[in-house]
Amino acid sequence: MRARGGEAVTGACFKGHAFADRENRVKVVMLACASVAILAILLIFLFIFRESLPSIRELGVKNLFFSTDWRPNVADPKAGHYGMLTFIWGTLLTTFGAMLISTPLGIGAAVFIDQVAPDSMARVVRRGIELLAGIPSVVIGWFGLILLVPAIARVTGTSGYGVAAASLVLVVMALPTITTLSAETLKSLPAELKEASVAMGATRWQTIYKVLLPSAREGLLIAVILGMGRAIGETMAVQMVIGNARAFAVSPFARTSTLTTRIVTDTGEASGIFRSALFAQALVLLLIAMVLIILIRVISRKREAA
Amino acid sequence: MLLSVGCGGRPETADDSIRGEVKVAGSTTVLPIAQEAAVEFMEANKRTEVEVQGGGSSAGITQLKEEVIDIANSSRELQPGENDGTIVDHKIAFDIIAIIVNPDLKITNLSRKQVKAIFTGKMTNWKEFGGPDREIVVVIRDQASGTREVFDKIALGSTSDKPVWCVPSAIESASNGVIREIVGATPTAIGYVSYGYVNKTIRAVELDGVSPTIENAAEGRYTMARFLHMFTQGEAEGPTRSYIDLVLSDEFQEEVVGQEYIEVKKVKRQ
Amino acid sequence: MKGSRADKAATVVFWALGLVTIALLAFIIIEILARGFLTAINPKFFLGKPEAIKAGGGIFPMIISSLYLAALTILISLPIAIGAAIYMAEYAKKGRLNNFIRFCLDSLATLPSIVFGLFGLALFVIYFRWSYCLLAGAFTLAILNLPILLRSTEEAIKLVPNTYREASMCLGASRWTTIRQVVIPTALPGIMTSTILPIGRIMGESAAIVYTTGLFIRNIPISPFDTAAPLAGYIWYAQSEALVPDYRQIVNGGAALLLIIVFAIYFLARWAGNRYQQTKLLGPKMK
Amino acid sequence: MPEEALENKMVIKDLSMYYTDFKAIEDVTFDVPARRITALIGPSGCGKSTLVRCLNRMNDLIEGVRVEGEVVLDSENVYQQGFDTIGLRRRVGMVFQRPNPFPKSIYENVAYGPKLVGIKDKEELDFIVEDSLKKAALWHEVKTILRESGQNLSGGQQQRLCIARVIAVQPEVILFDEPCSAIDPVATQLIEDLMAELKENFTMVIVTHNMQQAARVSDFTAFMLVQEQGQPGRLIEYGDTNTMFTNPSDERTERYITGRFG
Repeated sequence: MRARGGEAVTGACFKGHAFADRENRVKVVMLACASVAILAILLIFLFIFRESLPSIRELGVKNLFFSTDWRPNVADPKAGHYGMLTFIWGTLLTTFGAMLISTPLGIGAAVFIDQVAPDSMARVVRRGIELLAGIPSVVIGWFGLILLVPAIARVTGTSGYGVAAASLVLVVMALPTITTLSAETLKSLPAELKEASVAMGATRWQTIYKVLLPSAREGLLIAVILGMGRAIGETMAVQMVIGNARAFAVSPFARTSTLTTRIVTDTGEASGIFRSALFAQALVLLLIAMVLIILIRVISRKREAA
Repeated sequence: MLLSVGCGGRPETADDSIRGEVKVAGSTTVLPIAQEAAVEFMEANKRTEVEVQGGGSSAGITQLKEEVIDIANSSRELQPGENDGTIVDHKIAFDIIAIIVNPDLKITNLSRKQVKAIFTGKMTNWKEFGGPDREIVVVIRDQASGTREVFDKIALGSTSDKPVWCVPSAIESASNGVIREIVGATPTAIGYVSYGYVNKTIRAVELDGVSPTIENAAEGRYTMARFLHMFTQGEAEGPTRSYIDLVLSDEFQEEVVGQEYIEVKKVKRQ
Repeated sequence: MKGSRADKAATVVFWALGLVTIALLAFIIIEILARGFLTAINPKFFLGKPEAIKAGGGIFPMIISSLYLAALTILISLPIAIGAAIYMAEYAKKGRLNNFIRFCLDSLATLPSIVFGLFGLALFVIYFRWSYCLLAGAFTLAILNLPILLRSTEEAIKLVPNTYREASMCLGASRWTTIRQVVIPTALPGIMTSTILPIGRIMGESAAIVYTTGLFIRNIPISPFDTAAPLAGYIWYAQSEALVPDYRQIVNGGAALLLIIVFAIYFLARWAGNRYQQTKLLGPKMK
Repeated sequence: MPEEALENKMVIKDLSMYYTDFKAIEDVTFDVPARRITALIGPSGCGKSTLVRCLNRMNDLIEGVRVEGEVVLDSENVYQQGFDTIGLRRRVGMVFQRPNPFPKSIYENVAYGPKLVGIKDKEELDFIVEDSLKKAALWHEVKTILRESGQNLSGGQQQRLCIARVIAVQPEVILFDEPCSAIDPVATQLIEDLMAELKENFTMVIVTHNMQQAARVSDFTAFMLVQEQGQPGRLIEYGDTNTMFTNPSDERTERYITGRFG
């Protein structure tokens, strides 16, 4: 027995270098898999930028990004005008409208889940929020189109399509993100925090308002920013209810477009510089997303430091 | 990427001699005709596959030039920039563009001037036409639409040098069907569709007292009308040729095209 | 007492906010199912061939497209996700590279799906000349889903008790042997479970696929290079083009069916997750 | 046990270990005699588990760990450049605090190690599995359920399975890291008996916080202690177990084994 064991050991020793070699090869393969994420982001940047370059070069930054003059020409793309400011504004406006509702609603629901609701009820709401997050955007868009738009039309006497309908649809998209992340943040707060406050004679509301929400500030902010990211990026649901006009929206019931809806509506028929201008809109979306990501990184670093 | 691998057979030859794939895309106005023809064609020629998609006239022409498809359906003429001399035009029908409003609006006739004022946003309230005190909701087609181009040209006086644009708040729709839907569902809406899409959910209004009918258009009284086209890259060959021949056949023109459009040969003006 | 009155009011408000979310969900589900459920479960509809312009079309090729697309996407992204997750969980050391990979993953997770769609159009459809096809959509969605899949796979791997790794190493196994023989088999049920949820997301995705897979087909796609029309994309197409007279019914039915599919996948994932948790995560059973 | 001259299987010389900047153990020196049981005792946190993991370089797996000094196995320093750690761990096996059978069958658990060195022959594997389980005093309990999951066994059985798993690779040294802390007294008794039997073939090191256990099973004992919070663990006393428990030379050892702290 001993001899065999000895043999085995020498075998293993002999194979030591082969092992090390294989180990390194495997590690390189795994690293390559992980690097797909880097590669993907670089490729996305590269291709979106490459495709938008002709329009930037041809039209100039001012006419492309800071003009509201959107008069594309499908047959002769060079003859068109491709200012996207109207749609950047549309994106900001619809997102702002959505955040106005979904922020208090989402954080409120998170407080409800974490602090107020009995366990069984909290579970129901949590599952409900997860289901809400799973509803495909075309389904929410269709819901908006057949119910929200006519309702808004009836109440306001407008066509029903427009910023308000888009914002309401976006509330449904952003709400799960904000609620889930806020609830996680609240849950991660140390229990002593609440106990200390209650021990000092604070009521539940005072504890939530004066202790819990302020201590969770950074986490809640991140939740809202990620919710915002969802709202800015949402495409189909908004496209179905916003009215697809090229007017610069000034009223909540104005029909307009967002960056995403313009892209999805026009890409199928655009070519040349027209298509390039749509890629430039995607580039703006990409940059907005990057800004949000960096913002979140800064905030979470601040939170860790604190 | 010409996918048609036909062997140059004519439609009269035996079934099996025509085989291959025909890809068709473009105008949604032409789509019903193209689709119906595809069904008949595939029934007659079992070894063929015709794939018809929408997308709009311009998209079709672009795809044809990129050789992604074999036939581009179009509801407008080729623009000067688009024709490099290799594209062949097959006129397959004549079509009317009807201006439609929601039936709730008590409006039956509009002058050409009024139409222009409404669609360009100079007049924005139905009050000015004796209607309710409500915003006019203008519904138009997307940029790739041939119908839109013809409408802009004839109704608004748009030219390629001096384009006239519809009011910015106009809702852009991807097809005739959607315009009809929105106009039908919105009490204050006005739009335009190909004649084939007119039905009871909306009302087609008269233009300068002339109603949009096949007779009026065929005889030149109703002027907002245009040919519908199938474009091919070079002369059509193989199954593509046979397919277009079927569309142009007297039988098909009479039974299908004649239902909602005007047969090509009946049109007096060019 | 003033404090207690405010407290009571706040409690009422929070209950209201919590219930609003549930009501919203219930409202959407009821409205969508009420309109489309009967159509959705009609075999003529879900097993039928779609019509381009006539009434009475079905959506069978669309369902097949969705399933095919989901399968391809998982096939492409799962090996990469597992490899990357192994790297992140087993090999990666804290440092710049690790940080940068995380940053890229976060960025991928935050980019709007329409940006992925345009990227897929530019790279796969146009640059690679694949034209609109399942594979173009699958690659696009594989990238879109990488962060989620990687995170859940990584979590499943991290749940494997560290003492398993130590025991294996102490028996003379190399790191890779340990991963292959012990870590992956132990984490596999967890990895499989965490793959279910992204399938739901793939089935519901539309913005990323309209310009990669295609929007309308009449025949079932066979090859990965065939044009396809996943259900979610087709629903959007059907309502935005309204070419068929009965498009409302088709969209109602399609939306209801999609909702049912996505929810079924969600509950399947939950069920599998619970089962997995009960059998594996409680660790070795003690008698 | 027949008297024989003591030879040292392992020699630990001036061993220090750091977690990044923190020094966990300092200048530990002692011998591990062949075919004897050496116990490492001390209050929790004194670094005894950390030390035992230095003996087969398990600490290499933790990021930021650095080791100074020598661990000599059969006259070779295991920390020398290019030393084959995989071979080392095969020669110096380990049994852990909590039983950790893989989520595989009992058979596969034991056959895992032999398979790693390429033993594929079914009969040979069968023999090794049976032999190892017998040596671990588990064979009669599991011989009919070899294909069932090792995790379905009781805690004590699982720990013996882990011992069988180690025996199957024919190590020279077996390290026990508090092997009985998670199992009941009856099972503990079984394992202690087992260790006494294994002494014939294996050199063993056992980490334990249970002084009675150290007194019962070990031949030599090393006592470790952290003087003050934040300081590294140091070896206070090393010697023959009997001597140490009856007549410790260091006052701190005496205080510990008489239960005054720890």
